[in-house]
Amino acid sequence: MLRLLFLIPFFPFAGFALLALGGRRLGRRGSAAIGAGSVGLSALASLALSLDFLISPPAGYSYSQTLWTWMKVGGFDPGISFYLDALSLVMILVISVVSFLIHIYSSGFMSADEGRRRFFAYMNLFVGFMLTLVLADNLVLLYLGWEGVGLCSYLLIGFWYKDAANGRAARKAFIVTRVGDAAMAIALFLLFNKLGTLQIQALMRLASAHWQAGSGLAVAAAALLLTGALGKSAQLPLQTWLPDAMAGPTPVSALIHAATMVTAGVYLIARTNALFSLAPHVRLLVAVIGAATLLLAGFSALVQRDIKRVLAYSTISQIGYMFLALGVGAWSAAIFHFMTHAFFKALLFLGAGVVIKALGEEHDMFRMGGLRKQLPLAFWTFLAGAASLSALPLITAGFYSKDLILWDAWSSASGSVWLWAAGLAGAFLTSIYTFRMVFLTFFGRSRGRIGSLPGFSMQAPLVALAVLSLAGGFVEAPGLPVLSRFLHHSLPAMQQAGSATAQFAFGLIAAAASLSGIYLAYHLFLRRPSHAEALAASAPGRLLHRWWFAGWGFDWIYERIIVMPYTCLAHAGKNDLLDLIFTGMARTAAGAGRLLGKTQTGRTRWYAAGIAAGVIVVLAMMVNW
Amino acid sequence: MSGQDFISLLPLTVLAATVVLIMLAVSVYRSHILVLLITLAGLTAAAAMLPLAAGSGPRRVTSLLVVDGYALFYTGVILAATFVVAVFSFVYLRKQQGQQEELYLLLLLAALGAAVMAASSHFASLFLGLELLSSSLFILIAYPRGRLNIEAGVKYLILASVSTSVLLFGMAFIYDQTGTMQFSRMAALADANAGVLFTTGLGLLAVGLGFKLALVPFHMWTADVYQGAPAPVTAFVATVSKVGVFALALRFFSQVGIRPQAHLFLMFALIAIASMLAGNLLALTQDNVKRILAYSSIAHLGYLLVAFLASGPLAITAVTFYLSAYTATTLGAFGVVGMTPCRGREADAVEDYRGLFWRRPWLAAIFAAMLFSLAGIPLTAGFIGKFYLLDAGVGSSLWLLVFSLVAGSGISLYYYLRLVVVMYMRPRGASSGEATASCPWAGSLMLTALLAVIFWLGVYPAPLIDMIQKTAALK
Amino acid sequence: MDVTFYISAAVAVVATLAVITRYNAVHALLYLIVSLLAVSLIFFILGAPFAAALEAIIYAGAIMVLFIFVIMILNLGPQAARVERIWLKPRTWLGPAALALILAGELIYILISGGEQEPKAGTAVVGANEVGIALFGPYLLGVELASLLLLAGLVGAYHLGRRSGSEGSDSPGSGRPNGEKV
Amino acid sequence: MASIPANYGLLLAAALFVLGFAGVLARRNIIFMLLSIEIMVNASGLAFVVGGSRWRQPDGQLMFIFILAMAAVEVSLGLALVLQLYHHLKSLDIDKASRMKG
Amino acid sequence: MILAWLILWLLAGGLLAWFSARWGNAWPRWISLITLLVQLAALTGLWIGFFSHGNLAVAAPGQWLAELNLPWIPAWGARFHLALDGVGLLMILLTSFLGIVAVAASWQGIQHRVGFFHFNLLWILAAIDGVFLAVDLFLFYFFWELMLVPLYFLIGIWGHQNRVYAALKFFIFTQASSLVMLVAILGLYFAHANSSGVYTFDYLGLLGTPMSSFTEMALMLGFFIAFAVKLPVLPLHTWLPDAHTEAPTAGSVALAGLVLKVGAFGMLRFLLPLFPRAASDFSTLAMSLAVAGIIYGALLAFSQTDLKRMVAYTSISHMGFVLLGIFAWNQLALQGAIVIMIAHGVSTGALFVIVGDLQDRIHTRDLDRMGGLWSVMPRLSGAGLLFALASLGLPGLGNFVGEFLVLLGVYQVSIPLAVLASLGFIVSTVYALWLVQRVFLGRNKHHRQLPDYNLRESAIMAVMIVVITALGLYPQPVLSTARGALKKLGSYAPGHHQPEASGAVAHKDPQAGATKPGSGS
Repeated sequence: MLRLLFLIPFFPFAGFALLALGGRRLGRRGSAAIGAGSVGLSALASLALSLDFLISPPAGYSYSQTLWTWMKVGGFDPGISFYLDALSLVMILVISVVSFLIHIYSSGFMSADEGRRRFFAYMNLFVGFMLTLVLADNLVLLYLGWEGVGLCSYLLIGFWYKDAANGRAARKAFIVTRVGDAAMAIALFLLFNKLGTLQIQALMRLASAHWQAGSGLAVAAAALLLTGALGKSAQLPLQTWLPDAMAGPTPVSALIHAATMVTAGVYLIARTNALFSLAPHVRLLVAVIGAATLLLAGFSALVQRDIKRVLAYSTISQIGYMFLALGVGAWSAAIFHFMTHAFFKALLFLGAGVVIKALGEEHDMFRMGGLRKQLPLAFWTFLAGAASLSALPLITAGFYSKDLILWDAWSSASGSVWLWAAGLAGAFLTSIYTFRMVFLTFFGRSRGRIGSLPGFSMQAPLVALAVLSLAGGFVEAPGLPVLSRFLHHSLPAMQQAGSATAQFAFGLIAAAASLSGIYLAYHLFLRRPSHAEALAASAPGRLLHRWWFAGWGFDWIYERIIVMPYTCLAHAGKNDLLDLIFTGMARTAAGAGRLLGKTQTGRTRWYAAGIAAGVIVVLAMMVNW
Repeated sequence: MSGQDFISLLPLTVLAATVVLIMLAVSVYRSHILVLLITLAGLTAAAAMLPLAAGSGPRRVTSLLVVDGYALFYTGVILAATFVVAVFSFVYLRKQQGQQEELYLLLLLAALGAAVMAASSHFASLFLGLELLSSSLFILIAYPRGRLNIEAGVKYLILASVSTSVLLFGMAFIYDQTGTMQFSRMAALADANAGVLFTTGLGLLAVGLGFKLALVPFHMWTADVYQGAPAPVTAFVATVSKVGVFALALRFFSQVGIRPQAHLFLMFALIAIASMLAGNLLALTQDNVKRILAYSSIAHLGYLLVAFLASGPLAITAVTFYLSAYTATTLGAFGVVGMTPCRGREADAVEDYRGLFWRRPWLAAIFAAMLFSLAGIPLTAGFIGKFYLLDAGVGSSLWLLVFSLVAGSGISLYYYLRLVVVMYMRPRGASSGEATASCPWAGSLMLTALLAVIFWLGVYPAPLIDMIQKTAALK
Repeated sequence: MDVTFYISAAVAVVATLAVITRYNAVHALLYLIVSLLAVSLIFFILGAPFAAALEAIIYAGAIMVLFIFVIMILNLGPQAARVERIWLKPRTWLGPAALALILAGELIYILISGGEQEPKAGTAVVGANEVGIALFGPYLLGVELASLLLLAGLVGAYHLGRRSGSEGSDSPGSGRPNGEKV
Repeated sequence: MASIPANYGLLLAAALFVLGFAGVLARRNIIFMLLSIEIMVNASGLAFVVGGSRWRQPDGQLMFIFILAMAAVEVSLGLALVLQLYHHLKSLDIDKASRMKG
Repeated sequence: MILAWLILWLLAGGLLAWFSARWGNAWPRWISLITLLVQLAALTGLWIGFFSHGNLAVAAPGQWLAELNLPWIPAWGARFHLALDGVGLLMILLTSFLGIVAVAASWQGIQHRVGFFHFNLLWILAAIDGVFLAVDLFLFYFFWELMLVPLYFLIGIWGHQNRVYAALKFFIFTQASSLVMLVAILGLYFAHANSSGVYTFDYLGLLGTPMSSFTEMALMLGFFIAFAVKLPVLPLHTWLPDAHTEAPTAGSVALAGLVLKVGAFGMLRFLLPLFPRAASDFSTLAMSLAVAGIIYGALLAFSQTDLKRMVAYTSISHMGFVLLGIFAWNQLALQGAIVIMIAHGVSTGALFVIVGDLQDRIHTRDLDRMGGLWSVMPRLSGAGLLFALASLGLPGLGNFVGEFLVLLGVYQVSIPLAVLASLGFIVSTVYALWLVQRVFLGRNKHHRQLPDYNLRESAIMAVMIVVITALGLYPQPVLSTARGALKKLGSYAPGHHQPEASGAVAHKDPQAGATKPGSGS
């Protein structure tokens, strides 16, 4: 059964190929059927494979499969080969199931778009690359998937290509992530040259065997990999692309920019945890970046008007949590949060999609309101997602995963009170901005009629995801860590320093933060909106509002120190200044020719004078030299 | 003079006899084609005598001439070139009024002069050969007696006479110093007795020969004369006269030896560099095809000097090969110039060649091949020739000269290719469709033959190289 | 006899100087004949009587007559001398004189630095007899070539001297009507 | 017989040669140019005769004879060309014969 | 003898194509196509044959896959000596393949002097094949020069507006530089003769000629300049944008796909083995130039407004990687360079074909007059997108494999250069996405109705897509074919101690990694 592993990425790729080559013959239904069907098959295969894996685990809880040798040069021989273990199993399950749901949703959402065939082709391609990424047995293949998802992200952000702004957002996403990718490539060169392989498992073994903790090479390799992860996961300082990425169709945001691709960095760090363990400083850096990102993004989310941008900043913030977890060594907690986040963020985006579509492409929350009556299903599912995101205690999956991260941030050997405090503040912020969004969108005064209502294909995924967002957390309830135990086949357990009582106490604090945040949101945006306005109108409020709204000014700085110099340089050199050397030479030669031509006067006496001069020179040479 | 001597002299004698025959024929019955046939027959006969002469081995015939493989090889080249020029002249002159028969007579005399130079081993024969050549050329250049012809003729006459006096003065100095006019005896004395008069004499001699070879700074007449002379005569000036003079210079200076005489060497080196650069630069901005070819010939002679200065057996074969290739190529190029139709005048402006490829593809293709050969592009003789020159230059480590050659060749590409480009451009307007009269078959045949030679030498030069090495090696 | 040499030499130089500076062609020609005769005398002094004779007869006699013919044909009278005066302004001499002086300096330097050479010239007479024997001995081929050279001159002069059809115009075969760049 | 250092003979030849050269450079009238050329040629002949005299050989004089032949040819051709040129230019100004240049 | 036939077949095909034009314009096209198809088939057969006989492993000097050695100019010791090794085989295969593409791409675009056009095209290919096969330096030079003339005609006659300037510039650059190489060849010839008394141009004979280090460096530079112009290396590249831009599609394909490769091939075949010490002394500078070229080409590509010129500048960037790989001189980098050469041939060739097709349709190459073409020509745009992606080094497509291998190899030699070259990943993304944006995306302002790809054009693109994808996912046949030849090349390296992949060092010596701090970032 495990031998069918390759089918999991194969189906989406095949779907892509069919869609790309199929041409117009496929029709509206055909495209959707192929698009969703191929991912469905893939999800089915994942489920079947998971069952098989759980029922009869392969030796060493891992299975690898080599399709063919990719390139073999001397000792460098990465294969097109897949590796399945607990970690990748969880990943493919989440990815394929969530993707499938989103594809179903898309078949409704995109049914009227003339480019739907292209849309499904890109989506399938994306899923294929994403599955390749998580299944890759070596870093080169992982890199293939890594770049592939980046590409698809680009294609899908710019899906509505007729608007130049979308193209700009798409390019920004690809280029910024490529900065990280370049660093990651360098990491690969380093690892191969020092350890002689890029096969991940062997690499981790060799690294642990050959390198001491804190050795320069380990630090360099880990730092470079981290840079790659930062780019793809939109963490500080490479986070700027994600808010713009919302230019793509909403299902794309749900799938790529919330549930799957952006967490690839988390996966990468978890996958190469041995390396990060060898570089404690880098690991600390991971935690710090995570903490900083979650705060910064939280503040930015607080002031956005566009519903999708709120979600985008929220995503950055939530991935910050995952990084925080990774940084403190809570590998499984990070994966757990990845999973719950995939559920509730996908749900939120899809819900937002319904809202936006219903209001005729309206993104501004301040022009929404009172939708809970008009879109009841969307409201309730959205509320479930929002609750999960705000980590509403006990009944949401988000609570369990976030609580675990906060606890680990405190209790881990490498954790600290600061990291915990940052996480807690983030949680508080999260519930404020989440419910600000809910209140602005679904409560208050209704502003006009809505357009289309979602069909069944859009509603079913919402419900399914809502269920997962709420119930998905029970795989890892405190005291019953099913997921962690399973993941510990792949990921090392964290060294805990703390008692169960303390954990309960910390849980209470987190719950309090979440609830107080919700209340504050209720107070400011529903009960007394004038307070919020007054706050925003005050001088520091205005300043902060603008600063946060612009994402802390990163774009502004990058624009000035990188983009503008580059374009200026390019335009200054447009005509290839080096060519001046050669045109100069040509001009000189022509000029010399013309000058010499002046000596050709046509006058015989002058020519004779030339001979005389020649004779004089010759004689002079003969005599004196 | 023994019987053997007569056999050795047969090629020259036959040539001279043809002159007399033509004179007689003309006095009896004037016919253009008859004279042409006699000329061609005479040249062929003279060429046929070459193996015979070669059979009697290298021979000194009186003190004036030495008939060896070297001389005979060059004589062969001269005869062949004259043959081609004679046919071109016929094609060129056939439509014109007046008496054209003297031209062939003078051509033969000039060829004889060149051949004498190639065989000369004495100042007297050098001088007489040179004068025979130049005097015939004065007339040939001015032959059609148009204004520009006459202008060119006068210029050439005055300047050539001046240079001849310089040459004579140099020879006199050498004679004064050494007491002999024979190259071989002079060479023997040169080392022991290289007084200042002797070296000065060599310098003046070099000036005189340099003028004939159109080397900088004695080059200024070249373009005007090339432009003013009728195309077949230009071809003759560019090939036969250069071949003869260069053959002589090579023989003389390799007997006397240049390399030991540092200042002589330096002088030639400077002349070579100046010629390569000035020739090519001058041609760059030209718009007259004949002038372009004239300036390029200055550069080519400069290239030749590189091998000339390299000296040694390799250099001699290199020079000989290059001269042969250059002769064939230049003849072809001027042949095309002479045959390109252009409203009752010679097609010597670059513009006249616009779109030639679409009007007269064969003619244009031949011209392009000739230009490529001049530029030294593979498949053509010029490539092998240039390679040979570089071979000699590098072999003697004359780096500065070699790099001047390279630089010069680089510059030269521009004007050669410009001509090619013009031929392949679309004709400007429909009016250029004039004179699509077919090329006379004799001319076409000759051009095709030259093309074949160019390609043959460019692809499989081994036989010619072999022959040069066997026969034309100077002892 | 030495003195004769110096006097003749002086005469030759002065007469030649006059040749190149005169405005009237006939005057110049006469000065040239004087110069040639002086040189002829020097030949004689140097022991080359045959050459001296040829110089006087052929050069001064025959060749110069050709010039006179042409001058007569072209009818270069006082009118021409006036034109000549305009053409040959003192300023015109600057360049040529400079070049000539440098050249002369170099030649003099070379000849003087060559030192006194042995043997001296003019110590023996090489008469017509010896010259004749050499001429038709080792130099036989030279004579033949010289005859061909004269033939070339003959044919050429005949061809060029003919006054025929090609009146004035630019006959075919000589470039554009005006040689300027196109 | 006189015994003159060969150098002196050559000096005279050189002087005549240079004068001839100066004439060629300075005169615009073609007739004068031809005259000047004759001076140069004659000077060369003188140099040969000096050489022959110095080495007591006939060769110098022989060369002189050849030079004489050449001078005859040159003058006849030169004058023929002068006539033709005059025919075209109606002038003897050599500077006018400069249509071809560049 | 088969080697001579490879060349003669094309020469004959070219002549036939020329003369057949009098029967109609279709004749030359079909004749050229069939000529090339037959050649490609024969070569593929040959290739498979080598694989099945395991011949490709030959690695000793003097061992070739096939050889032909005839006397030519005995006076100089020049012989008509052709020989085939794995790299040469790959290059000839590429030549045939791109030849077919060029013919197919010009099927409708060329309506003027069709016969002469195909004659030139086939002769270019023949000369290029000759370069890939010649192992006599004189013969090599002969073919090297021979390729210029037909290419010159191709650009000069069928090119675009500024074709004359471009053709002249191209010709003068390459010819002048190759004259320098000629001097170097002769220098080597005499250096060899001085030490051994044997006058020969034979490659094997000249290997290992003892020389002073100055001589070696000077001669090496002579070769380098010629190859650098063709490749092109940074300051000598300025002919390329003009030539590529002005050439007709087939010319651009031949230039980018083949002529540039000739320079790289020359370095591999001649420069490194003949002057190993000088080359390794020079390598840092050469690699720095390469990195500069990578960045510079990408930077300028970004700023161009002429689409074709833009693609041309990307070539400079790509060929920088090749130069980098060559001078890194280890198996990884060399293999990478080979793969880039092929992948660049296909991907840039395809881009030029696309640009040509675009120009045929909208009669401009100005980016400002394009945009939004996806809406009217999805097939063309899709292909354009794919090859733009190949150009930016997307994994899964051929270029990535090459660039990755090169950088992997370069990292062993110089970490800073590898890091700088990795910037190429970023800058190439910038221009490639810009290209896609300007041409295919955005609002379609100018062109409402345009025909999309027809069957012929689609077929060309399909084949090229298959090749570039195959190269990206399964480059192994290429790597295996080149391996023997490159191993041999590796053995010429001074102080040759090439480990299979030097990562292995760390296996044996755990300290090796730890003691040297990796300064990657």
